[in-house]
Amino acid sequence: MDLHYTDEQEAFRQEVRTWMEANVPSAPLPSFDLSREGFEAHRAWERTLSEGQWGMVTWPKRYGGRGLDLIQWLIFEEEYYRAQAPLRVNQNGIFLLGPTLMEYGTDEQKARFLTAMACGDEIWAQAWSEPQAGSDLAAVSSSATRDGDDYLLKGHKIWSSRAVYADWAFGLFRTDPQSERHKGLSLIFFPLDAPGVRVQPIPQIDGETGFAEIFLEDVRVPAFNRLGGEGEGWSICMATAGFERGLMLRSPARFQVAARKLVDLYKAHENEVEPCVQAAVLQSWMDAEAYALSVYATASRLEAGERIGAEASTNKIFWSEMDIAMHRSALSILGARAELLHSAPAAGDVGRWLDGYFFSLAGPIYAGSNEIQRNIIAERMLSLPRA
Amino acid sequence: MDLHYTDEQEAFRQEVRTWMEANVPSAPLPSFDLSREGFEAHRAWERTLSEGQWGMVTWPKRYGGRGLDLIQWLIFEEEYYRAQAPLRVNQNGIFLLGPTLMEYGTDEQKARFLTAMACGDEIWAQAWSEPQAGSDLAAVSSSATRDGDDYLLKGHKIWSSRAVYADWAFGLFRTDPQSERHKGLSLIFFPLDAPGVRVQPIPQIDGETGFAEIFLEDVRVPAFNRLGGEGEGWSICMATAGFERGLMLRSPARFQVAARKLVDLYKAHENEVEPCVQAAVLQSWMDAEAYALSVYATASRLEAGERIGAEASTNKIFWSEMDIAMHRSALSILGARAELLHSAPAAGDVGRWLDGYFFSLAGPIYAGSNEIQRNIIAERMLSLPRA
Amino acid sequence: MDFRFTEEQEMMANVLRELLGDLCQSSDLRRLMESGQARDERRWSGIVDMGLAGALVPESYGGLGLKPVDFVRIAEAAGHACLPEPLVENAGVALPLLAEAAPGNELLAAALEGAATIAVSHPSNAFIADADSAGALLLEREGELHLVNPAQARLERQESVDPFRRLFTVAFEPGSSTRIASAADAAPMLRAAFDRGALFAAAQLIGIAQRSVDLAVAYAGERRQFGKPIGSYQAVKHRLASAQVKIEFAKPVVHAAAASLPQSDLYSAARVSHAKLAAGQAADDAVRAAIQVHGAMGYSWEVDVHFYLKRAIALDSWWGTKAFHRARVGQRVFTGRLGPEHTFAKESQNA
Amino acid sequence: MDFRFTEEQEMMANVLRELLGDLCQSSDLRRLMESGQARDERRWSGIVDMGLAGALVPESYGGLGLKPVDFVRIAEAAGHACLPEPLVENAGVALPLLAEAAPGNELLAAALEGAATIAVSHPSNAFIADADSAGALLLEREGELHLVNPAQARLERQESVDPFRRLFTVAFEPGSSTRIASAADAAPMLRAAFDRGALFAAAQLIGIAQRSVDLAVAYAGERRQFGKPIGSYQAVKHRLASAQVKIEFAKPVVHAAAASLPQSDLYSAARVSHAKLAAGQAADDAVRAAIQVHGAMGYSWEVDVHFYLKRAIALDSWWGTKAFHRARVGQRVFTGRLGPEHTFAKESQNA
Repeated sequence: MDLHYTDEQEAFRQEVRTWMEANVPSAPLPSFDLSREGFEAHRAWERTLSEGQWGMVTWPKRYGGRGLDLIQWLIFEEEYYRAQAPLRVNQNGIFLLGPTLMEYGTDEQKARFLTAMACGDEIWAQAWSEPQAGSDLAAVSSSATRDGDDYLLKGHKIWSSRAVYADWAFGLFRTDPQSERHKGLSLIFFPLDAPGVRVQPIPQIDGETGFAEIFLEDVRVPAFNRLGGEGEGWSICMATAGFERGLMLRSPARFQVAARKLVDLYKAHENEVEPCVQAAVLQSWMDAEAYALSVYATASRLEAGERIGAEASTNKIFWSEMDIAMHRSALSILGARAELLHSAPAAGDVGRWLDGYFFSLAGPIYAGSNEIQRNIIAERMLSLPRA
Repeated sequence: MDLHYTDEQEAFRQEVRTWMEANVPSAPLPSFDLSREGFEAHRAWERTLSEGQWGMVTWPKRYGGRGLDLIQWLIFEEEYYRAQAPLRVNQNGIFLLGPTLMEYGTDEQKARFLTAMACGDEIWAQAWSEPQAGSDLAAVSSSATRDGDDYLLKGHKIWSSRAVYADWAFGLFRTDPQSERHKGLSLIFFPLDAPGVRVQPIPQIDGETGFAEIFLEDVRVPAFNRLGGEGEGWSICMATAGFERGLMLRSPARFQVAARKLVDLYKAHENEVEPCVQAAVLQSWMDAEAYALSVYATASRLEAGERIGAEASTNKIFWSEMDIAMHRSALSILGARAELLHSAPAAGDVGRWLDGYFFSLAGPIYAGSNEIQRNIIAERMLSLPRA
Repeated sequence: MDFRFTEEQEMMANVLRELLGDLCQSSDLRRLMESGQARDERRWSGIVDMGLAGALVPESYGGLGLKPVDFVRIAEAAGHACLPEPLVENAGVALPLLAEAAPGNELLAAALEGAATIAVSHPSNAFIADADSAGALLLEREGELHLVNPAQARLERQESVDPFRRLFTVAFEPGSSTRIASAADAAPMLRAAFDRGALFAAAQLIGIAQRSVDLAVAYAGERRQFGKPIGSYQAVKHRLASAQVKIEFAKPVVHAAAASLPQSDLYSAARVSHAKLAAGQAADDAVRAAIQVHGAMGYSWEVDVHFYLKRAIALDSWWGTKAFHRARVGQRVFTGRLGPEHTFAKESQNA
Repeated sequence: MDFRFTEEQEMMANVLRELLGDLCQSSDLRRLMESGQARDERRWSGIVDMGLAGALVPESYGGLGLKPVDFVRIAEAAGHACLPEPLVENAGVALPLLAEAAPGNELLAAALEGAATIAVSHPSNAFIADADSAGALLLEREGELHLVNPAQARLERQESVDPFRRLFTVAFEPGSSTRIASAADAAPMLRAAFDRGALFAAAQLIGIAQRSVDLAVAYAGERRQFGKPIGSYQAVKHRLASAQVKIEFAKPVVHAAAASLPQSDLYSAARVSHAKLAAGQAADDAVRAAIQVHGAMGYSWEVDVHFYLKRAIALDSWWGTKAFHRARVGQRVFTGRLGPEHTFAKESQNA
């Protein structure tokens, strides 16, 4: 066990820091979920990143990456969050689909999709859920019917993040109409501007529209857009879910920066709040550190050739519950001002804690509800009997 | 809504207080679960109570009671705990079986059992559980085979409180050998010194032996000992469980006195403990008050002719979790001394908090586990679908 | 000793519940929100027609002369319906305060008729609610109580996350023409107003909590996953059962606080604080459980749960933060007498 | 940067686990308890034969010269087995302290051979453990460090709820013949000893937590109610899964604390405190979950869960109460530098 960065790693950190300091926009970009303008501003940032070769540092150079390891990725993320750089509008592409494509795609598919993904030319939405298939993803009923070299896609997807403005989406479709549950599914990509696609934004709790419904009516896509073999969609999708919940969806730096901000907020109001709040603030800091240490341990094992296991589920539970606790602490510090929108004249330093709280409440729901994750831990990690 | 005691109720309180001050033993009695001596000392206390007509104030006078209402019972309990009077060794009899007998027994049964129960001549154990029937009580397999005017009892009961030294026990037996689950069961009494009964104490977590196993081998009892009709055991038992969890098993005064002691402990160590402990102590006091208020509300409804419903389950969850929290707060105040037995020379004011903590941990388990209670609340109170 | 509501008390709350069941449905809320208006006149006049504006004003001044314990279930019903109109603040806090400070003021008569509402500011609240639509403002300044025409005050809107809460900061010129009570006279009135405010906020939080559980139960019975309604899974059942337990043990505290409010001593004040804390905790648990049970739907604008989430956040620090109320409970616990014989005691009995 | 244990580290812990799997079973624990003896000689010599008594003593003084990170999994294994013998206190805290303060003392050699154990008192602990069976006592008095023959000290037994913990208060006459380090010399040694004590207590708590979950999982797979193993019910599954999550996120903290211990600055000390808090919380959750899952059996003497419950209670305030450790984390948080780039930082780098 060696918990020191190598000189090379320290140099890499400096390199990232220098670049970020020079390139991160000084003012926050407008939300990518509220307007085309905000979306395109984030796309421009993705292009800037890509020009600096920072689009996805773990990817091979031929796809716009740097071929770096996971420890370097963590260092990159730390500097990224430290610099308060913009949220990644292409998160679905680079963190979810990208790694899966790398593992299951043909060379032609990789060439076609990865580079455009890395450089921000094509921004991806995910299209997992359907109205009757949420936590129970195997209940998807959208179909892909083979027609020569093409598929015709038909169905109704929901809770598709980024779908309002994105270019492409990937989702599960039933390629075998006789099949049930997780059999007969395939993972297929489709352009969101293809004929037959209709995207309907879903206003969420805070009035923003990060999610959308997608209605597909005989949308024609080439069979080339299928990732992996026909009927292999479920197992590929499970691998993707592993990445999502596992390592890349929520990098520890995000929470460590939030914990630092929480400590600052606490210090500013220390004399107004109940003594108990201090313990909660310290717990948030400890939890963010514990999550970081755990991810470093996982990354070390993965670098040594092991595969990610139930960490995917334990991580999901831990960060989602930590995120809620952190925001609740912040709201309790804000007291009577907690209910104010940050645009209110008297809002003072309420910042984005309330928005963040709402978003944190979705954490135990998306990317596989925490109930499902606890089932997975109980059954796969602890080997308790299935129901 | 009138939250004032009447003059009559105030006078009654004074009467109880005066009697308790004159009669409660000045030194605590030895545990009734650890020795015959302690058990008999508690029996003597029951007789003293009974001589003062305080055995069970809600019972009719002809059975040794005073025919008082539930509000008066609550007042009695408040004064009883205020006086730190001994635990009731006959709790199984007076609080569980007694009310059930009153409702389902024949006049002859009432005459035979209630008076002896009220005066402490016959102390009762319960014999609900079996090794394969804990939370799943309908799985009992002990049998009662009719033989003329008698039953022959056979089987194995477990977790019978008081059974080591008690005189009588009541339990569920399968009177119809073909029956399954909750059908074909009858509630039958048997003397613990009858031929064929073997009682085996179960050492518990704190080394005490409040529970026992009971092995029954062709134990002959008259059919007179069956409460209610043959096969009606389950519904009668459910009524008993309602009383147990509902109102009488844990009277609020017990927790209000514990909360007061916790506040005293906190005050004595205020300067040594973390500030957060204060909030926990206040929460314990509030919870004990909330429980008392809730029981007064229930008692008022019952006096007005309503029947106890799901309060039985909500009460069980609330007091059992409050009891754990209260003891955890006490242990956190005691700090490094929390692990000491009260006999240790350096124990100081550790008192019985650790014993109480262990006992509190059994709270979510006995009298129907809290998991079962939550199922009941969800299904019967909220009408959520059964599994 | 009888810890039950009277038939009249239950009936009045039932009538209001029925009215709101008709006129305060999800679509009504959404229509009002989109209109940007402060209140739905049809709904509000229904409420006024019940005489509720003057519920707590003495009969001698033209009110119904009810007590807090008569109004507490009405406030619960307002919470349950997520009522946008200022029934609770106006009738529960402001009007009895005005009646006490200036019983002969003509505004009181107008307010009793529903022709105007009164908005009230209090040192414990950072903002004043519904000031823009009020006929008059009851404002505290250096302990004195002033009655101010909104046109003579400068109101600045402070947007709350709750789309139906209209919060403002207010600036005005206090003077002898606005003053209706000296600091000495106003102090006990403001104390009583605060306890009414906190109590009825607690009652609303009970309503919010129960509605959240109700919504979640309804959804959990319909929504199917893995071939079964999600309400048949223990994880869902137990979370909602736990939320209901919290509600069941907050309710009697709120009701006891209402009954003992006229006692106006430390013991009754601590009971109000206990009620606010317990109801706030119950509401917080319930709304979060409801969001989780609704899954992604709970995070959507389409489902009503977020209205309750936001109202619960808003009321959490309204009429006293948790820190304030916990401190008041602490004062009662550390200076008062404890134990089962003091559950319903007055402070003076124990002095 | 490589956050993994080496093969040697894993191997040594595995050897100990296997030894304890043979010699520290439930029946062994119960036999020892009934005998009233301090230790099982066969088990203890097996541990000594592994060279573990001198694990943390420098090779130049006859020890194995291991680092805390090499010993941390050994302490976990001791917790997992509920080991009665003082492996962790003796090898993890006392011997390295003695070697530092008095490397030439003949007792050190005897202790390395397993012929004697050393018991250690520290201002942070109210009691001294295993003093009656120790060959010598390392005692702090007014900052100085003394080495005392147990025969020359007055020991008073303080019975712990943990049947395998032998606690004492100790009185002795300090003098030049007993003193082995001045207050100035002893201070850094005692600081380091405290952090080792707290770290290895945390490691034991991890072992206790995991064993509690293991016992509950095994029982839940066998015990049937309502026709199904209770482990198939979500209520049981989710409670155990939650306990396991706590363990998974306490472990890396304990391991990082072990790796950074030699740094001996505020940052590494705060990591030790974090480790103790997180492992204590994990153990508390796990033992309570295990008791609940075992139902009434969990409350019986027959099932082993109560051993773990009691050990967890005992270690909770051993080598620092939660209040102490939380305060130390607070010191680091409120005076140190925060943020993702400081996860593995030294205090000096940030000065």
